[in-house]
Amino acid sequence: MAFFVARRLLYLVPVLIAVSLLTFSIASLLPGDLAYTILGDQATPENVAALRRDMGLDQPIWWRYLSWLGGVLQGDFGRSFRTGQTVLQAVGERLPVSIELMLLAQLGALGIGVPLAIICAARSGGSFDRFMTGTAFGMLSVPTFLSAILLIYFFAVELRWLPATGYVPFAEDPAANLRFMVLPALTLALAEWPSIMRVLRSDMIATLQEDYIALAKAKGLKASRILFVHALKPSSLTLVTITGINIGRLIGGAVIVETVFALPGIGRLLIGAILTRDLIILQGVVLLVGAGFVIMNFIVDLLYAVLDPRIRHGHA
Amino acid sequence: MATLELDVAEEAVSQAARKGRRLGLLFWAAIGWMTFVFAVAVFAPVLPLPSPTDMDMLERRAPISAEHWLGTDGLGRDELSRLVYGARISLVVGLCAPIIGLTLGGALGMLAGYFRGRFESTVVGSMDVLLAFPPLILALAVTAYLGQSIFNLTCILGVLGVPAFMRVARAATLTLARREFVIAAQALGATHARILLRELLPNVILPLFAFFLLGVAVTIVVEGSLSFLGLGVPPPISSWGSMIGEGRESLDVAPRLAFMPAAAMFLTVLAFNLVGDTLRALTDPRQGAL
Amino acid sequence: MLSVEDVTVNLPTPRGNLRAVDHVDLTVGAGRTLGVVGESGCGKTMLSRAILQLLPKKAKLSGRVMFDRQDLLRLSPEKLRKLRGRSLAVVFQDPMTSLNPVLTIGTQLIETLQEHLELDDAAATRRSVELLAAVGIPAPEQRLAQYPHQLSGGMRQRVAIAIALSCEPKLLIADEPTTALDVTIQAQILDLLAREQRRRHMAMIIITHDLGVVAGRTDEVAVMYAGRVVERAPTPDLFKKMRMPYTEALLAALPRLDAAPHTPLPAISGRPPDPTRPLRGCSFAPRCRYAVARCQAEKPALEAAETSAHQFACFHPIEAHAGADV
Amino acid sequence: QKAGGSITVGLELDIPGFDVLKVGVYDTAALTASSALFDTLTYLDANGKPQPKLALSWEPSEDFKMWTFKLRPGVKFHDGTPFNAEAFKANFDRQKDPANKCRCAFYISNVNNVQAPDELTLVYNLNDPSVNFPSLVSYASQTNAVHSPTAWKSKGEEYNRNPVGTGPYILKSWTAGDRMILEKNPDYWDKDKVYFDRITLKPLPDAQSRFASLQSGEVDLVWDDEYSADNIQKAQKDSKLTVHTYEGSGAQVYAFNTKVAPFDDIRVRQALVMALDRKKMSQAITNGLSRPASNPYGDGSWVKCKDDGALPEDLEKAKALIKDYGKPVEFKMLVTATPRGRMVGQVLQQFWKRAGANMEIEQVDQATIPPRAFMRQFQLTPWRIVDLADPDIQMYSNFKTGSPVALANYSNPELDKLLDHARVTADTNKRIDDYCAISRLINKEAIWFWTFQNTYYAISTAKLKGLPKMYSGMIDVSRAWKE
Amino acid sequence: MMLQSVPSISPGPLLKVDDLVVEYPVGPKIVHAVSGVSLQIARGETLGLVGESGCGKSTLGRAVLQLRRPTAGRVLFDGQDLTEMHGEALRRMRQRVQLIFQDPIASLNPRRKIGDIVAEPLVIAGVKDPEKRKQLVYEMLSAVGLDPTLVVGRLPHEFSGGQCQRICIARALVLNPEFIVCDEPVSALDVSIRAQILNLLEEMKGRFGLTLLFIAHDLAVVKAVSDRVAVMYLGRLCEVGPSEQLFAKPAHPYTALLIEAIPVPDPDVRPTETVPVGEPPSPIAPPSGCRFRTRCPRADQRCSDEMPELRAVAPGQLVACHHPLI
Ligand SMILES: Nc1ncnc2c1ncn2[C@@H]1O[C@H](COP(=O)(O)OP(=O)(O)OP(=O)(O)O)[C@@H](O)[C@H]1O
Ligand SMILES: Nc1ncnc2c1ncn2[C@@H]1O[C@H](COP(=O)(O)OP(=O)(O)OP(=O)(O)O)[C@@H](O)[C@H]1O
Ligand SMILES: [Mg+2]
Ligand SMILES: [Mg+2]
Repeated sequence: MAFFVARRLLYLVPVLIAVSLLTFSIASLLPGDLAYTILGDQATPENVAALRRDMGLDQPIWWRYLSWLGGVLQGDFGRSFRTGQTVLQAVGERLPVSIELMLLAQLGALGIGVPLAIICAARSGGSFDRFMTGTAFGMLSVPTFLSAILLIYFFAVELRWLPATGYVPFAEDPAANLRFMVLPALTLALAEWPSIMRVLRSDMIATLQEDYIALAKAKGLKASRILFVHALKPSSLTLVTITGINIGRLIGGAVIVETVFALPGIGRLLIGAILTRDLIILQGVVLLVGAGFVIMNFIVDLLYAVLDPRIRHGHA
Repeated sequence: MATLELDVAEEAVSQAARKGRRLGLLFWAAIGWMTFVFAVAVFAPVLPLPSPTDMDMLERRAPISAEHWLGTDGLGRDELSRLVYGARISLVVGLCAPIIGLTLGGALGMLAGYFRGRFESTVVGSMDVLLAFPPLILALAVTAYLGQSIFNLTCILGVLGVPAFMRVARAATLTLARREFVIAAQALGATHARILLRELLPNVILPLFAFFLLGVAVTIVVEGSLSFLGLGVPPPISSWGSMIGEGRESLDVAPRLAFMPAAAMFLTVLAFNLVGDTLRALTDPRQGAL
Repeated sequence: MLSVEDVTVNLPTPRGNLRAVDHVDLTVGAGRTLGVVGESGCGKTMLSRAILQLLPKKAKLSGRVMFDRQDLLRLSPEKLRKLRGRSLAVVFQDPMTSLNPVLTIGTQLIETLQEHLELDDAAATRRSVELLAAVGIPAPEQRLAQYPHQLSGGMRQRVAIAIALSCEPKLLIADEPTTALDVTIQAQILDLLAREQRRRHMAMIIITHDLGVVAGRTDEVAVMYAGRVVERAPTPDLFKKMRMPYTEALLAALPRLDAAPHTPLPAISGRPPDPTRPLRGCSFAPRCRYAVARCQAEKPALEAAETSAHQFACFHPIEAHAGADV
Repeated sequence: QKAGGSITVGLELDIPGFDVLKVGVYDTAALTASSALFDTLTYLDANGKPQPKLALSWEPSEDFKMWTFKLRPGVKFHDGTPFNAEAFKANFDRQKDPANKCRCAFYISNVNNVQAPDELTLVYNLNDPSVNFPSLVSYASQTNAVHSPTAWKSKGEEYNRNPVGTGPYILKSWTAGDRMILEKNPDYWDKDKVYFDRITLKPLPDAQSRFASLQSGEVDLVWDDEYSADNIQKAQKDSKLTVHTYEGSGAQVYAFNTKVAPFDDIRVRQALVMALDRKKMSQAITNGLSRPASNPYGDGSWVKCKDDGALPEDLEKAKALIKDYGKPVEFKMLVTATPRGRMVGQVLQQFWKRAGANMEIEQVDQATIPPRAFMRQFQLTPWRIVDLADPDIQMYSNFKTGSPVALANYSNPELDKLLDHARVTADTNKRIDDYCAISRLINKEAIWFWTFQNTYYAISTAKLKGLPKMYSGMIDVSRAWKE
Repeated sequence: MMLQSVPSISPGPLLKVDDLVVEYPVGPKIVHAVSGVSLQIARGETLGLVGESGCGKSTLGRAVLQLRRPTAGRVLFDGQDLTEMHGEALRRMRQRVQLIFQDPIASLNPRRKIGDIVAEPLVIAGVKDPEKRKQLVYEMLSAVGLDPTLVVGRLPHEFSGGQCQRICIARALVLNPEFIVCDEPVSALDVSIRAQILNLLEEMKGRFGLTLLFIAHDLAVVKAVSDRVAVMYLGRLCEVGPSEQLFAKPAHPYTALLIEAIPVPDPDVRPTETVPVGEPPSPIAPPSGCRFRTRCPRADQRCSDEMPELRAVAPGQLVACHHPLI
């Protein structure tokens, strides 16, 4: 196990370097010169040149990358030129929001998708199955920017059950925090459960045809135990994979949902950094989010091993 | 061996009979809808439709009328015409981007799953990089740098889909490459290329195809989201996704502007999947064997 | 104990209706062993699943399966569930796939015990260890925490048998319990089953195509062909006085240890009819060397031979001793 | 009037910070915060007249090139630092210092220096006469808000997000991207006129959900603009909501790059301007809420022209001009990648298509427009003339030859002369003449064109009272109350 | 070694395996699947290879064909060392040696038509002319008893196990190879299909003068087809000898055990309950010395200290045992 973890950690390094290199080069290629952005109306050629020199923008890109990387290795991710916040501060403030949103959204998506998938698989081809297939694709066709506003109109404006926008940190008031998070998480969950449902359903159908399920029935076990204990676990590898990818993506923020619900998450930080060409923030966030993704991948691999002892014991 | 011949002949007949019977009403409805959408999209320029970009600025969000069958949108353009022209974009993007993912990701995944070793690590690693990299930045960088066009958009969405297709293809190849028929081909002295193309591809394509169908739906929606963020198709071209985005602005006044393109998308995506599922069932040997 | 009366299994398939089991009647008494033999695909497994009510969802089953004076077909699902595993146990064809790969041996054993016998954890664990020891698995305590893939094929098959025996069933159906195993392990497993049967007076159905196993381990044999039972007899009678040409052909096709190498085997030519398009006449007729016009046109019914225990379905039965010189 | 309670304000943007050296310019969101955190020398009353705030009185010199302010005694910053002329001068010098390269320096280019002859006297020395100077310093912008010098020195990098002023509210807490909580300053010099105990400012970037938040009662006031015309009109009909409007000066404008084809030809530029039907356009994008503009000053400005030289709306003429030009007219226009940016772009495109010109929309994010404009990498770009009390600063920089913001790349000695003259003239009427001449010249040359005048909107619950006029679009809730 | 004493039908062995070792890495551990096996097969001869499940029979067969590269040892085919061959040379050599897989259905690509599958070796061998290919494929399919016109256009799943096996054989034979490894071609099939296939192989042997390595764990089957039989246990050869002789007088205790455990298809011969012989040891940590010693009734200290070498005990019969039965 230690071997496994160590190898994974080693793997993290090249991936993160590649991610940061990619970000750095892409960000440097983005049109819109930072010096012009900062100087604005003051952007005379001399001022621009002077500022570029001060900020080191006149250095070759590889040099800038290396000096940035050097800072990162010493734990200094840099500061935003705009807000003066350090990257760690900025990410530290927003990461809990994104993580909470991601967790709740996944819980919601799994909470809707998994039971439905199990029921559909148990009655595949039946009318319920067909109906849910239709519903799933219906849901898939509603973009989050639309479902978000519909949910707001319905639950916040009409029913007044839940707040429309905003956020309260969990530490401050857990109940209020949850009230604020319900709608955004639901929006994401609604967009995600269809694929979870489809994937798990088809894996479950395959599993339910296995001999060991027939044996479980022959043993006289209850249907619920057969479905949830005997069938779900061996069917969930793909599910775990896509959930892992989704989670990885959501750590990087859900820009649209965060914007519509005004959540101070990583997504808005990231898009804000892109729009203002705040490269230091952009770089730092991408690196940290990338690390998050790789760690998520790592957890997914561990989960594989938990779910399937054959993987755990090294049988291919 | 007389009986054998008899059996075989009989089976051939039953097979033909089977195809006709299996496809239900739903399948034909789905085929009908798909044909309709495709035809309308292809022949849009010759259909008697008003221009999708001509505005009647004083007639915004006009209700359904003889002149505008589905009313007008927020800028007074004919909604029906925009839906029809939007179908062209959504179909092109929704089909081409997953095709890019399918071919690129499929090829990489197959090669990685077949050759294993360092090549596999490299492919998986670079896909992880792509996944770990925020897609929005890629989209922004490409549109900002190469300009906004349907081609670029399709490429971005295609590239973003590559890792997922790669995973699916690799997973399938990994199990298939151990199967006896692949070893049998090796035993016959087949080259790697031949094994990949003749033995593995026909088998890997199935799960990939299933994934592709889901990908079509996701891509059409993601295109909408990118349009919403200003990274989608350049205006005044319409796509279903961008129309939903525009319709969102008048949700209060004319909700149909958001819901009609969503419904078109839903029906199309559903039709694709129904047809895909049915075709898959028909060509799946295991189902046929029962 | 068990009587199968006029059981028919129809499977709707894309190619048409597939009659996997065709009007089968069987009985097994307590303490007795019935062997079922027949060509691959003739419906042996389907028959066993029909008895257990474990057919594929779309399958249509008719007839009566009387077990302990209850008709299993008409039992409520809940009652059936209580019966399965408790009084009616099964060992499936393939030991490699019939254990859940992601659950430990212990879990799979204990859950059955707890489901039916309402034992507490400690008691169930104790009983599981006993069971594993009884089927001859060394170090049973450690095995409980292991997963199926950590055991060899023979051990897996024995675990499956342990599960089947765990609640001391009245009837055990073993579907090709040893096909995948080599002869030494096969012998061990069959010995084990025989011991258990003797100890508890359990009824047993062994499905196999190894006629050696049938000869040594069963009291009675049913020969199936294309979904039908074509001959039923006490084991010695079948080998000595078979009446059905198919049985004869089956026995003749067996390679003999005492024959010289390179002796050609009298194989049955052709193959069984497509189960989706049953023949009008005897289903073996196209391959039968005795077949006449009547065989093509009319289906022979199962008739008693000299004793009521020996039945066969053929218009031209082989006269006693015709092919039996084993 | 009820003291106490709190207000939650939904703003469009996330405030980056308050340190002028960092943020350069305060946006609409920052202005709402800064009007509560900071004080300015003066404020404008309901009639637009400057009234004392930190300054008790003021006096111009003869030539309006020197203004002397007497400061309010006994005022302290939130951190206890006393407010005095020295502190004010420190603020000014910090912005003016060339070493700091502050973007804000642009807005004080007319001020040569500030002197603090004594504790409570402040002297502004201007380069050019300014008659309206006390009005210009009323607006709580980056240049006028007074920060505590000790705070910015001691906090360094952190000052940006920990601003300290003399204003009626003190920054209590601020979560980036989320809430900024301001609490009433108990030591405020004018605390009797400050009612809310607490102000919460939230960035709500999405217009639809921002309005929904107001409807659902989570916020009491939201920033808005005419592009959410549906919401504004809905609110106008809703007795539970009040729509606050201010018709400001300035306009939404567009600049042609006259150095590149096809805009190097005046016929093309004129044709495009004449092809516009602003009324229809207003109808199409804002349900008619937008007020057409024919000059850069607007109804809210004191510059009122009998003849601003606006080109007539004449599609036929436009077609003729384009035909006359001979070559096909094809160009790209920069458009912000927002729903409203796309909407305006498409409408303009439609007008020009009718005139026979082919415009392609180039969507870029907001941050790309200024650098591209300054580098002149565009053919046609949107711009804005913001609402300032005096047109000089913007007109001069927008049209004077050689200014970085003279986006049209257009040089005309006569225009330069007029701009210079208007700048140094003290007499308002003469200046009006100059500005009208400038307007006529620009309109005739069609180097820039204007579509709509600036109108500012805020929507609040009907209970909210005492909201001052939104001069320059600034929503100041620091002296409002709820009934 | 003592190979000179093995009788061969034609001068010079066609295949000579020298001290072959094959290992599979499993995680950090190593499975010793084949450990030092030497044997040779003469032209036109059939060597039967038996042994319990998992003892390395398939691995040996595959290593001979270089489908699994051996860890050590040499495989001389017609004088050429296959282990030294790579790339193009190996591909060309593969046209002369073929493999019939253990599981016929799995070894056919479920998505390719039978015609393409059988023509595949021809395409690979560079037979460009489609007409020629078609002709060869048709001939071969007829030779294995399938009607080419009805078969070529269909997919494998439309065929029964026996038919698939024949298709595999057709594929293996279409290039007229000199040597075929048949890996348990019949163990999963029922008696009648088994007989068909065994007959077919015999017939092919007569027609084409094939040399066969015939792997199985059914001893009766092995005896029916082989000239000589080799017995494997846990990766090592324990006995080699002419089949009649070996079955009549096994020299190795394991061979004896195997033969004893064969169920006899005769109801009069009731199986004796054998003493439990214990679990086969794991190939990951094989016992020292003689690998069979853990289950051998005759084992003593020497067996665990010293690895027995193959030595002749009778003409043509070699055994690796310190205490042979003869
Ligand atoms: N799920 C199913 N759907 C449709 N047909 C099936 C299904 N399972 C089995 N069959 C068919 O039913 C028939 C009987 O199958 P069954 O499994 O009972 O044969 P068997 O006698 O057990 O064969 P074997 O010896 O190979 O195990 C076969 O023709 C088979 O193809
Ligand atoms: N790819 C592999 N990776 C790891 N171990 C393997 C692999 N293939 C086979 N083995 C192991 O090698 C040993 C020999 O396997 P092999 O398949 O050669 O046995 P066999 O004699 O053919 O058995 P069977 O009669 O069941 O076919 C077994 O212990 C098996 O578990
Ligand atoms: Mg079976
Ligand atoms: Mg094998």
